[in-house]
Amino acid sequence: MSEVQESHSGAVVPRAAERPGVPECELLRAMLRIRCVEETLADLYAEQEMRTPTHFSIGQEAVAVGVCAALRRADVIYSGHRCHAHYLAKGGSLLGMVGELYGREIGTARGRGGSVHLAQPEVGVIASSAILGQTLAVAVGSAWAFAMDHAPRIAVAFFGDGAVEEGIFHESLNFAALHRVPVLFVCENNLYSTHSGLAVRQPAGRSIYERVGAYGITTEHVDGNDVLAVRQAASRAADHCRSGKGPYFLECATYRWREHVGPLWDYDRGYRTKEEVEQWMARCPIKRLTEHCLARGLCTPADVEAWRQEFRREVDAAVATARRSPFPRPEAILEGTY
Amino acid sequence: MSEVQESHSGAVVPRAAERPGVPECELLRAMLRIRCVEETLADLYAEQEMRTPTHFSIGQEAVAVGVCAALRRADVIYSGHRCHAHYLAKGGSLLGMVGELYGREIGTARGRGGSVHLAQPEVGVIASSAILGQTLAVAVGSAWAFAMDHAPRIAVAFFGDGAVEEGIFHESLNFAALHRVPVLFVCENNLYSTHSGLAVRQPAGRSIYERVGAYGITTEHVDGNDVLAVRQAASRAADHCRSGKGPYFLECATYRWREHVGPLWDYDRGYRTKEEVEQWMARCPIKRLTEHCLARGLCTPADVEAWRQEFRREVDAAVATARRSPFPRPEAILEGTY
Amino acid sequence: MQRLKYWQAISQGLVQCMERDPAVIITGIGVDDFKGIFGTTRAAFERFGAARVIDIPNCENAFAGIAIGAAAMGKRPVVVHPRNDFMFLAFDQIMNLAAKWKYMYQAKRGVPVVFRGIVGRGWGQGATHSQSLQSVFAHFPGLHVAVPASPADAKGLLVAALREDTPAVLLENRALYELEGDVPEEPVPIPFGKARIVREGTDVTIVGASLMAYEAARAADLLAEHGISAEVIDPRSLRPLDTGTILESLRKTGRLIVADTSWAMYGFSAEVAALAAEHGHACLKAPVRRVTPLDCPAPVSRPLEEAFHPTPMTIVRACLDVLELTATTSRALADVQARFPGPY
Amino acid sequence: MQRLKYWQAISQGLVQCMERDPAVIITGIGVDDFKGIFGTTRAAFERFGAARVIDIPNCENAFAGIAIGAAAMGKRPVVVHPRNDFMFLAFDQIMNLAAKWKYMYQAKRGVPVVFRGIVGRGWGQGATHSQSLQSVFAHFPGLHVAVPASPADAKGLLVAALREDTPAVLLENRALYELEGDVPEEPVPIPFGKARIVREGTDVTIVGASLMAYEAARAADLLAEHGISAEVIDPRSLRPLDTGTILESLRKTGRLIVADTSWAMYGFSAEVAALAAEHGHACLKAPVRRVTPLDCPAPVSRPLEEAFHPTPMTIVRACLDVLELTATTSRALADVQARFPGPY
Ligand SMILES: Cc1ncc(C[n+]2csc(CCOP(=O)(O)OP(=O)(O)O)c2C)c(N)n1
Ligand SMILES: Cc1ncc(C[n+]2csc(CCOP(=O)(O)OP(=O)(O)O)c2C)c(N)n1
Ligand SMILES: [Mg+2]
Ligand SMILES: [Mg+2]
Repeated sequence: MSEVQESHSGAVVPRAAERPGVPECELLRAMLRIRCVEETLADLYAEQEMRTPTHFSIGQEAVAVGVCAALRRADVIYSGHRCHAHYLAKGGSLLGMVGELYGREIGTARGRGGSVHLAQPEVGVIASSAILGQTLAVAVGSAWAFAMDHAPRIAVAFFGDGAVEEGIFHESLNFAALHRVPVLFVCENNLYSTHSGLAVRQPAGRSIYERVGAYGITTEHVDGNDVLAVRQAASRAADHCRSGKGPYFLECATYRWREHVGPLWDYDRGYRTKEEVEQWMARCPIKRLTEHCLARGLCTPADVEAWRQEFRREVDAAVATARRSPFPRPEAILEGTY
Repeated sequence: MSEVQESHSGAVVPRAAERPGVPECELLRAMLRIRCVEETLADLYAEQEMRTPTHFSIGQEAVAVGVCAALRRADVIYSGHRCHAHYLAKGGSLLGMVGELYGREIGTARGRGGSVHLAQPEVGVIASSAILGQTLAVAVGSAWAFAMDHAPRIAVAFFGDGAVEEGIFHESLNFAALHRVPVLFVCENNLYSTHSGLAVRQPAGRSIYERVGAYGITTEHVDGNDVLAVRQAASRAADHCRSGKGPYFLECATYRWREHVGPLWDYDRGYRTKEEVEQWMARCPIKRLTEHCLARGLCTPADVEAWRQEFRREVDAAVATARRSPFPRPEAILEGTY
Repeated sequence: MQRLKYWQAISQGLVQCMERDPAVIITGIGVDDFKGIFGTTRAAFERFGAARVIDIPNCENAFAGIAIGAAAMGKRPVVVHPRNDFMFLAFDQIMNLAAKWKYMYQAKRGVPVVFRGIVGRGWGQGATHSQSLQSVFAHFPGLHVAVPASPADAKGLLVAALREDTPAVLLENRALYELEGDVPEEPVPIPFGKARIVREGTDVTIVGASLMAYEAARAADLLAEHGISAEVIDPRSLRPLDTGTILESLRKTGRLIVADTSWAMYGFSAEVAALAAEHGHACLKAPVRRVTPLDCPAPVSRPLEEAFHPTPMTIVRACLDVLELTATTSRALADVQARFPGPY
Repeated sequence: MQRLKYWQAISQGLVQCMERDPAVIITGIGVDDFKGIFGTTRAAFERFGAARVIDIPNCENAFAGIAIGAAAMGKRPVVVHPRNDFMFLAFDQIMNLAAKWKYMYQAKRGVPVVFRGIVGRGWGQGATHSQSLQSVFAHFPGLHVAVPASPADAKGLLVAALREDTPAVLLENRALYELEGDVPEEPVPIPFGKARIVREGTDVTIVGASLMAYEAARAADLLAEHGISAEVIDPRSLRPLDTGTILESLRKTGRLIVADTSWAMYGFSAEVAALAAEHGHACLKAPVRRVTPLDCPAPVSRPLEEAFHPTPMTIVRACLDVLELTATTSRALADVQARFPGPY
């Protein structure tokens, strides 16, 4: 779809998520917006009003934005516990998300789901879930349905390097490859599962995408902090899936800046070094694209600053609205069970 | 161990299963014995006195015998629903097995477990189970325990091409490769899972062992109807595992002659052709080794016939003993729950 | 009304639902083979072919998720497990996602996957192939869970499940498969949460789930020969549970026996007994009795297997007990398994 | 006697068991990290290092099997699940293999794996991170299932589990972790199947499992202020269940409230109520009442979460109800979660 998408709050959602082939600035705006949203929420988190365990994507925005920029509105995405960026990049309502974190009726799941269960089917965010690997299979199932109906739609599963170890990963790959369903697997390899590095979780000397290739699935490895590369790869992938060639697997190298769950920094907790975090921060996907755009004169520093302020206003407004809006009524607690 | 192993029934168990490097005739005797046991039981099955769903290994004996010939008594094996051959090849008591199928107290699980739950820890048959893939992980766990204790023992998991699709297969491979545990995975690829061919279950153009290789596990593909080749490969594998080089994966091409569960032939039921069955019967592992031994003068046709009769007497005796022996007492039904 | 066997009723229900709703697909290990899940999927496969009756790899967990994902896009998958025991592997998707989907996302629509699981009663299926898992499924809000005990219910509950938006678990007992009964020709839904009064009576209420509804009716016949009038109630669905019908009967008879194929502890029989303790306390004239499998894994050996499963005679004895009667029954009943065709 | 917090008692129990039995190993996702499973595995890791406190990949199902296989070779693995909800993925291995192992193989020895699962009560953990699965585990013969509610029990039951040959599931409630209590210095096992009388009383029996044992004691305090004498029983283990202690109390008080953190339907509260209906019928003076979470998935939003979980006040109201009293309580109790340290 090509129109500008109104979110619940009435704010303008960057068009990057909606139009393949948008200019770089749109990608930059989309990443900036997600960063701004998450940093704001992370700051507010200490107030203990968002009572829902929250996994920030700060540092990993390029994957969500790059992939979703290659999708159509009718395509669907699934995510896991770290779902904010995916939800926003696909066009999920900001107020719906903020409201959800604040546990309000205005939340996208009316406050019942919390941070890890973001969904907004109207824009193709079908489900996120906090059980590792769970939605991998669900994405395959949706893609299978598209294939049965010969619909020109694809399903995307976002997941981490940790989910790869779950049995359901293998079962899902096997089924997707067997039935050649139009599913795009997007693995955000941020090197850690909670506080465990890859070395204590997966055999040495074998990359994830290589193992997946052995199923006969087309795979690609991409710098997950280079949004242009991600978008390009995702476009290839989407074309591949849409043209009936079966599943596609995209491994994106990226890095989580903050603690696994919660808003804090944790480089002093022993499982990774400050140097490592700083190295990856130097490779910030936003910084990188900003420099790219500035160097090419696609925008000015003032533009970027203005966008930042725009998004800051947007998120502040969403937070204010969420805080003002009512909690669910306890009497309605059973609603939606059946 | 080098002594001859007495079974419950007092019959001499072929030594093939116990000594690496035994002469071909011992391998032949071991296969003949298993064939003879299963064919006898299959004939008797129609009497409806063995009230336990039974999966015969007829046609697949070379894998069990070849692998177990490469093991030591202290090594342990795990199997699935099609476990008779593995159990016998590792030295499991014949009477214990026959008694189990007849549901008698003398059975190896005192009649509680049935055909799919054969076990005899004294000889290293730790467990068989009818849930696909279940014992794969258990074998990895036993091997892991050996590694922790620096014990020169290995664990073997026997399973079919169907179990490979289960998530636990992937999880088990990942763990085994990661911790380099001394486990030998033996996949008996008989082309079918129940009545479904590989083509409707796994991606085309990818063999199982190739996919496993992608985990960094040493793999080998072998003609599973050539017991000498199997034994050789298994010896290599056992050496590999025992010397701390980590897991080994052996895929054995073989074929099930009878129906999936039960004693009958089923080439007329539409899922495979009579020609296919006959082609594989022509590649009978016993016929093959018999010809090999006869051609080399390692034994005479009279020897083979005498062995057949010896085993026939042995199994007849076991059946007779089992039938004479008491059923479990209903009052003892709770025994062993805790 | 036509007469159909239990498996034929399921088969017919599937075909009719597929005719009326192109979104219905049948999936599972071996659904398309010559055995066709004990005959239940054979007609559908012959009629609709491989595009809608689909064999799958051995991947219980992922496939439950795949069915959920297809349902989220408008399909109505029936997922068949030839043994309900294999569903342990799919519990995460069934309990942690399907059951919670509508609530957790406050979705407009649930994910209408119908999970059929068969309880492998018969022929020493043993510990991992003959459990009855209804009590476990029914513990979780968000699911519909039914245990059809008659051909009509097997069809009617399936039809209902395939029209509603709630994920449903239907557990069928293999020992019922050859049972014959009247079945409506049309696909008439039988609503979840409505018990069936199998037989009216005044002296004692027997609530029997799954196969035990059938066995309870046989027990009631026997009791009738001794002048005892037992009311037999088949809950049909465990979630929702028709507590009204059970309590009404209890008010009439004042005595309660609960018979189930799943274990007593933390099981269906506990729930119904609890119902009596909570809401039937005033009218209970005698202690409640539970009739269930013994508290051990299912053994294989025939005499143990016979001792393990409850029978009409166990139900009869429990009834006599709460009626404080000692009548020795005149005849023994043939075991339900006597009908079971060997070798497998 | 030392005073320890619940998590400290577990930590100490683990270290002491590891000291005495070299076969004990601690395994699970993140057991060796700086958080050390809310502190419970940290001391063990510092003491015994990576050889015996072992981080694992994300593979719940296989790892349960791996632990079983190690146990079959003489190890005593403790498998920790930071949320018991992740254990759905391991149900097949736990229920279909570990629980049945000794019976199905008539093995000399069971497979002594100890599965620790933590119930994530607190801070909107939501539908898939705060369920209490005790009733499901306890349905299956062959397991030991306990829900320690005090620091002493958390240690003692763990010690018992690590000495017996039965696979055990220990479910710990996160909301109890900061609770302090007297704990024996030595690793003294507390046998499975022996309830704890938390407080003696004469008017009403409250059986409370897990966190609800603690909440029931708080409720009893409040009731005492109104001259009502409640006896509080903590079953400690659900399998085996100490029916004797419960029934004895019931004979004394004639009134029963069952409070649990798992759902009512087909749950622990059903089992205890059933017990009353079966064996306590003669002495029951009032209907039994169950106090449990509401029959929906756990919601996140605070007011809903507060409405979802039972509290001391819900227990108090249930007691007043069966005592046919309407006393309005003078003070409200602070929610157990008030102690919970945010942000997570
Ligand atoms: C089945 C299951 N096991 C364990 C967990 C606990 N857990 C939550 S997130 C996480 C780490 C996941 O790592 P990865 O998939 O790489 O995602 P990342 O957090 O790095 O984005 C773990 C172990 C879980 N939620 N579900
Ligand atoms: C988890 C699980 N799913 C399904 C089944 C049903 N089942 C029993 S054996 C079998 C086929 C297994 O095929 P394979 O592993 O190749 O072994 P084979 O029978 O060919 O020896 C199936 C699907 C099962 N026992 N367990
Ligand atoms: Mg990661
Ligand atoms: Mg096979």
